[in-house]
Amino acid sequence: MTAHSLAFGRILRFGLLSLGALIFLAPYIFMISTAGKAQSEIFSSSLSLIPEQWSFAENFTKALSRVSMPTLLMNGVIVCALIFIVQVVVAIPCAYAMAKLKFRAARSMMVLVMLGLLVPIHATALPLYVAFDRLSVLNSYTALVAPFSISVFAIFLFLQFFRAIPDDLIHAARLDGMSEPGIVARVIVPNAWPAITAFAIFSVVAHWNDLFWPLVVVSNQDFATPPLGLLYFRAAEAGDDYGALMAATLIITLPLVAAFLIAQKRFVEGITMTGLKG
Amino acid sequence: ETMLTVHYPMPGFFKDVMETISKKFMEENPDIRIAFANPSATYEEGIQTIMRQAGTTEMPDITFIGLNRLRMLDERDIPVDLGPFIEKDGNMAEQGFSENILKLAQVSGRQVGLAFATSNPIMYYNADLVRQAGGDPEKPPKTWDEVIALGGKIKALGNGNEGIDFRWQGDDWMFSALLFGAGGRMLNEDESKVTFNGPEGRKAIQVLDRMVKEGGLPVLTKQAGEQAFVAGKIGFAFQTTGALRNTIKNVGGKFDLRTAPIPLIDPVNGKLPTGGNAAVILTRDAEKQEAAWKFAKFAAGPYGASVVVPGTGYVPNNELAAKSPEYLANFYEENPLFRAGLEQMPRMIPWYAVPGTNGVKVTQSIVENLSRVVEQSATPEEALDDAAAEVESLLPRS
Amino acid sequence: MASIAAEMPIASIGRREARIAWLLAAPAITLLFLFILLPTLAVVILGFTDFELGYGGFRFVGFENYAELISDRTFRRSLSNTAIYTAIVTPVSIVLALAIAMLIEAETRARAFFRTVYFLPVASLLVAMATVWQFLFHPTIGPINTFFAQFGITGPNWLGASGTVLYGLSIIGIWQSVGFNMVLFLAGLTAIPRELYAAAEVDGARSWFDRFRLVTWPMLGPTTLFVTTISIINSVKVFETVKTLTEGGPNKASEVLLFTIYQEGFVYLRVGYASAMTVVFLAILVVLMFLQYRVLDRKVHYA
Amino acid sequence: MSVLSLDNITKSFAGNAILNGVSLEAGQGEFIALVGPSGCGKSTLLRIVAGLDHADSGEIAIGGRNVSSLAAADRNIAMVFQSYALYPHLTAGQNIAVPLAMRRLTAAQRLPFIGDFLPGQRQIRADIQRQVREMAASLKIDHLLDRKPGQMSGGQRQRVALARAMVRRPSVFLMDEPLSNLDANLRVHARGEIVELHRRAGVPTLYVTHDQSEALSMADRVAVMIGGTLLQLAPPQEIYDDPAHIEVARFLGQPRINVLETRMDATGLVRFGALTLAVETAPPSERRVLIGVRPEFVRLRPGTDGILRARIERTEFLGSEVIIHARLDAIGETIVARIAPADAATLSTGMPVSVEIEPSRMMLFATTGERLRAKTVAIASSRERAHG
Amino acid sequence: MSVLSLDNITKSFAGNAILNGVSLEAGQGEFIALVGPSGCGKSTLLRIVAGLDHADSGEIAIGGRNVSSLAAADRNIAMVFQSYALYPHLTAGQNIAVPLAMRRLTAAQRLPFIGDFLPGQRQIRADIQRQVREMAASLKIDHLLDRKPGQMSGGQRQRVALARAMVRRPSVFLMDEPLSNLDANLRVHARGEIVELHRRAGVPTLYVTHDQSEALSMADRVAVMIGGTLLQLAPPQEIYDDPAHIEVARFLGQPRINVLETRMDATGLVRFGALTLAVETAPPSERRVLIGVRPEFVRLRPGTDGILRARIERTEFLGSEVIIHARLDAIGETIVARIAPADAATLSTGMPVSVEIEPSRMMLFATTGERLRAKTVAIASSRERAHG
Ligand SMILES: Nc1ncnc2c1ncn2[C@@H]1O[C@H](COP(=O)(O)OP(=O)(O)OP(=O)(O)O)[C@@H](O)[C@H]1O
Ligand SMILES: Nc1ncnc2c1ncn2[C@@H]1O[C@H](COP(=O)(O)OP(=O)(O)OP(=O)(O)O)[C@@H](O)[C@H]1O
Ligand SMILES: [Mg+2]
Ligand SMILES: [Mg+2]
Repeated sequence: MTAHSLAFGRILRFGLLSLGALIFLAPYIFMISTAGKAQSEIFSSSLSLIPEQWSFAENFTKALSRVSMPTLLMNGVIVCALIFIVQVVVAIPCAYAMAKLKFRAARSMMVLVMLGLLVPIHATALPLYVAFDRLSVLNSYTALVAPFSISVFAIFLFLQFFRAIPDDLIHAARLDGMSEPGIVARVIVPNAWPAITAFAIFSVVAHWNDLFWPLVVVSNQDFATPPLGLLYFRAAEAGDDYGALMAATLIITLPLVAAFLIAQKRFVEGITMTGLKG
Repeated sequence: ETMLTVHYPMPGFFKDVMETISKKFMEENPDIRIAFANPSATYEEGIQTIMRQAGTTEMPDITFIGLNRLRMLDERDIPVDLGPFIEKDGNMAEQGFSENILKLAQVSGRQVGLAFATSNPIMYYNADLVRQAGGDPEKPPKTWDEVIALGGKIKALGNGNEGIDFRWQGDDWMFSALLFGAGGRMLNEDESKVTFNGPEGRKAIQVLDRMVKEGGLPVLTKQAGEQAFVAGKIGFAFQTTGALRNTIKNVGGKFDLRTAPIPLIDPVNGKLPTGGNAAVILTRDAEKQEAAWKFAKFAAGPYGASVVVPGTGYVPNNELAAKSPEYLANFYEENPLFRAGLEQMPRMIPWYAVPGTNGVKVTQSIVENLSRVVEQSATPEEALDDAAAEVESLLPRS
Repeated sequence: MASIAAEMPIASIGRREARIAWLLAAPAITLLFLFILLPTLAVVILGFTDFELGYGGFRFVGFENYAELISDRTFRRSLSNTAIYTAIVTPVSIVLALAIAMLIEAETRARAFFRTVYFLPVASLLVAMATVWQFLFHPTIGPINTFFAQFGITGPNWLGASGTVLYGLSIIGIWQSVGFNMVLFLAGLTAIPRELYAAAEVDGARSWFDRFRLVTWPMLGPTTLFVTTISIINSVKVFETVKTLTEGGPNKASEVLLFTIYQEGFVYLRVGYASAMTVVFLAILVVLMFLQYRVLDRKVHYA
Repeated sequence: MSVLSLDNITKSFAGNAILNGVSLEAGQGEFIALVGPSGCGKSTLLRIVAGLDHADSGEIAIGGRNVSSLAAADRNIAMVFQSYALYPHLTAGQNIAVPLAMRRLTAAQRLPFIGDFLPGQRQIRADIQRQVREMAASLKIDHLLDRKPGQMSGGQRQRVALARAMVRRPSVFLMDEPLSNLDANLRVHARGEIVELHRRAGVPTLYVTHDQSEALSMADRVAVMIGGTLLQLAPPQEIYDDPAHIEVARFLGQPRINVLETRMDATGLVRFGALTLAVETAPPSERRVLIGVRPEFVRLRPGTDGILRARIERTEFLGSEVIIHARLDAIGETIVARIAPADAATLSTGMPVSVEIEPSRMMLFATTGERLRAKTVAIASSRERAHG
Repeated sequence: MSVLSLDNITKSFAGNAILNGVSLEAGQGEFIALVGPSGCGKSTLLRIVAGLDHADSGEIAIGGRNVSSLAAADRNIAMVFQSYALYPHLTAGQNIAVPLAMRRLTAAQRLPFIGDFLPGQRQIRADIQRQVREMAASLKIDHLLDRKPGQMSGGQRQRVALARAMVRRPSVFLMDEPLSNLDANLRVHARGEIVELHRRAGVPTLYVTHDQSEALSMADRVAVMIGGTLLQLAPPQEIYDDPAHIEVARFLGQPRINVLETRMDATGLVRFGALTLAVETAPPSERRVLIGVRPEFVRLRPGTDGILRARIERTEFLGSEVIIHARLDAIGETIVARIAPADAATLSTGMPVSVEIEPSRMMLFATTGERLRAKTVAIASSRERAHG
């Protein structure tokens, strides 16, 4: 490996990555470009990324005025936060019990978890809808959050992570006088942050973007989540207002991208499930 | 004070319209308050929502349903029969609701709704391309033969230009336009047998076939077709007048956009299917029903029409609105593009929906067979016969 | 749960541990039953009825729905479409993700940037991005075909023609899932002991490819198994793009399982029949996963 | 009265017996080292005493009170783990404070924010802080109290773990190979510290180690466990000089004890080379026996004039001593001698040597392993051969 | 001609010098042990020799050929890693075969399915199999060839790693603490095996260890590296008995060498207690010097009549010997003695003793650490005090 071939390899690698990045970014480039174009400019025979007349202001104004963005974003934050918190609060003790305590149901739990991973919400939407209607909880945060309160993926992820936590640490905690719930709260959770961060990204991404379930259970606009807001820019029969649609999409995508940028290092670490580095 | 929950589809389209109308309505009726439920993206999703919510507390009081889906709703006994209200009113014609207009939202003689926004298929064309191809934009083609010939020439211009975009996807509306235009019917009188594979149907599907073969009709998805047309790459586009406002916006100054009535295979007896939606009352509460009836009439009435028409491109579903200068007369003077739809109003008949539970499947079956023609994977006759056979099997067994 | 716990005498430490384990797992188990098992059971039961949305009652029809499924052309079409889609998206997205992960891992600069860029599609609202894609894929004015046109190639009618629509959708599917897989692979890569690479070099693994074959690929076995599982599940669950872009068309060329189920259940409103389809769908997934684990698990876990 | 007593503890995992009736008593302030090969059940025994695992049968009493059914948290036992098991998210100070906070503060007082406003807790917290600082000072880690475990060296972590265990007065102290992660120099240093702390605390201590020099140098008594059975429990010198079982002799002593097989006749006389040993309790019949002799009691002399002759196979220089492996001509087995470098200077590989063993240092064992007490009765002057 | 030669190798990571010009020559079949405290750069040096890392400056030659610019795969070096670095997905047999397959089969022949049909490969594969089996037999792991590393014990894995390294004739053999994961008995056993294998292969070997008894007992020469500098490279006995630097003396020997500070006058005379030592090369001026004496040369006698008096602080019984820590009355420092148990019987904690040191065994070092050669000139009979 001479210095020359090394440099060549690096350039090739960097080039490949950049090319791939460009391809992956292409849709976003068009999205941003479209968000800046006047409606009459969007579809034309000549391809141009830079708008002839800058209409960002106009499209973003439309995006913000046509729907109540603050309400949508707020609902998105509330729903995602609730789902995430409940999922974590439910999954961590369960994963802890499965990973570190001896009990006979652990094996069958594992089977249930794997099965749960397979059932899409689309499949069970109808029975859930009927049940929620009977309980008169449609159109509420409860309806939006409840079906996702149990995340088998979370259990799976935490289980892997907890297995790497040394048994001795838990034994030490018991000898120090902690109860099992105390161990979960004081030892497991503080050390599971990488895994929790990793899961947070998966969970928030999925539910921030979920269109299917909110569409089913929410008819009251007060509970609409961001994807529902995008509906206001769609007019199937007559062609969409693409400029405003892209502007709105940008607005609701940006928070997630920012969140990922901030958390991405911990995220990858978390999935690595290397356990404790203390 | 009565509170009405209103549900409507396609918010990208109707949101402003609905808000304007309801604002005005509440001004005039201070004892009624309108609240909007979360709208649905399409007619289909709208119906699903209503079906799911039917009988639950979530059910809105009033909704707007695609005209071809009224039958399905009626068979499930979801809409409130408006007959008694009309009888009580007595003077519907004076309010601009002619018998013809009321009929659009009747199912087997029952008044299940009040047509709110109606449309018919028209011809959009790119005058620049027509001129380049040697046609005269001032004299748009009147027959399918002319359209196909000119389309072929436009395609021959090259440079990615296509001759025709015909919106055959999604549902059977545009097929109906060809079929009705030839004087055909979907089923026989007593709705027991398929008739769209008769001579009229054959002519209709042959026209489609020729559009592909000679007229430069490419295989495009619905959106792709619209986009290509507004980009100036397609000579003729056949679709609902309802898309007019958006098309104008999308085209901007890129080319000279014109509209004209759609050619009819039988120019004398030809009819056209009516698209659009009707206000349907769902609430079982008598007091709310009264309020809802008031709102439905207001929305479908002249004021409503004067909001809907300029904002969308739909044709006025109220005779007062079209004629009275107070409402739309001046508008049509100033906006000639909107006139094509208006001119065709006399030919509008209800968009046909087959009886039984398989209504949606029937439409899907027809669309699929049309796609075989467009993709040229089947001869028009094969496709038509297959469609007929399939639809036949989907009809309710009597 | 409480009753089970109460039956246990507090006598032994082992029992106490089991009891606490039950208590800790109880919320999860309860919710699992409520929101996954019970609804699934309801779906199984509905599969034996002729329930239609909008009509009040229903009756049990035994295996009639299943009998109808066998002769349902649409269903068979959507089965094969789903299989093709999965067969394209799963391997390609895994291979691409692995390649990208390895490139990023080897690259020292701008790692955060690349990670974010490739993950972006995962974090985006697919319904909205689909509209962008459908413009990119536009046969005449779309950027992709315009690009091809520069070289005198007439690009395919991506989403419009029944011959190419599945490939078009697959490209979107790959674009969307690569980031997810990549992140998992990145995690897997960091867990490989550096010393194994050193050993491989000393053993004479000269080329990059030798080291990959000797160390990287086998060591990523467990990760790959997990990624494959998730990828297959997600590919089989493809829905949003089909719904927004093609509606199963043209001529059923893009009918996929979940879309067909949705269509039957929510558009044709035949809930009973759709439920039967769902049961078959779930059964297929379960069998697939079972087979996969039987075949691969042994090869992959070496400890 | 013994402060910790284990009575006939048995345990099996999945049908494999891991502990076969272990009994043991530790007095106030006694330091017992538990040694044995890997997998012999040392950790399992400790875990049972701590209440982290439960015995299949047997009883554990602390201070005369049966604790078998008490949970770990209630036994007031302190344990130091091989991996230290410090809480990685807490500072050293917080780590040390945990056992005190758990016992002294109520659940409510321990709550993150609310707890700070409950009455009485401030006083207790200050008290805990003081104790933590005292403990830290006595272990010389007071300057580390604000560091997290990740920022400390192995030796520092070990002392924090010790401090956490010792900060409260436990009734029993358990340590599971607490020094095995340290390097040689630190380990020697830490031994002294542990012994010192133990002396001050005066709490009975069970100390598991696989390092025999640790066991011998630190403990009051050493317990040797092999295969789940406690073979001997005795003071270090006794266990080294006078092992009750061949496995004990084999386990302790580096290099290992030389074991040579020979034959005992029906009268209880054992001949080995020129030597005759008489077994004290006469056995029923002729049988095979084992002779054990530690390498430091084997002497090698150049030349072939000795009673036992051998040839040097390998020499290992260890700085302060030399280990020599020699093959006995008579029986073809290898005997190991430990010799001072000065004495080894005259010996080299391949050289024939005479082997001398101090008769009083020879130990006799039955083939089953039990020690056979014997006394030397005669040393023949003839050059006899050792029995095969 | 030396077979491996390192010339002035330097290396720094992020500005920290890790290796400061290390030079070393190993002859054909020579076994060199590289010892030093953790972090001193041993592994780094090995990795540089292997070509896994590259030096900042300096040259490496193997068999007279400069290999500095060769990739690891092309240097024909075999290495055993501390963690064994076995491929977990391959069986022992496959692991051992890897280096042979990599060198003997072409890239095409190694392809999974296609490779099986290419000409010539069958013959080579059979040949490789034979070699693997032979190697395995000589290390007694032939019954393990079908097991994966996860199903083997530490000792078995270590032998597989050795086999993988030795199966081909490398030009140099590198081992990075290959025994550190084994328990004491296995380790002693494995030492013998490695030495034996090395002898048979006759390849120059660099062996990194932190275990001094390993280094002293196995190596032809021992290289002591401290802080990136090679302080001494000499045969074991020389390095132990005659260290060139105080750090070398400190690093080797267990317990550690006693180091006492004293003063040297301008004439080069050092007085310690009743002893006067003369430094051979006269120094420029009066200064402080260090006296080193190994514990085995310190003798303790009950009573206070000796020249140096001390009080016993702690005794550690280690079975075959006793370590005694005594505090010197004069300077308050602790001196450690290593004594046979028989001699220790008369000594107990707290007892005042006389300390005797053999003058010829005292070593003199400058405060910078270099050895100062000295000879004894006088032993005063008066009871003088040691200098502070
Ligand atoms: N939970 C368990 N299930 C099954 N077997 C176990 C379990 N825990 C320990 N064992 C077995 O019990 C035996 C004793 O284990 P233990 O940990 O007590 O050994 P140890 O003496 O501490 O060994 P080491 O010195 O290696 O720590 C081992 O053979 C081990 O395999
Ligand atoms: N890649 C690296 N980047 C920065 N510093 C490094 C790197 N590798 C090693 N070092 C540093 O170089 C020094 C020497 O490391 P090396 O691994 O050679 O030590 P060693 O002598 O093998 O120690 P040990 O006995 O603990 O294995 C250490 O201080 C280490 O922190
Ligand atoms: Mg243990
Ligand atoms: Mg190292």
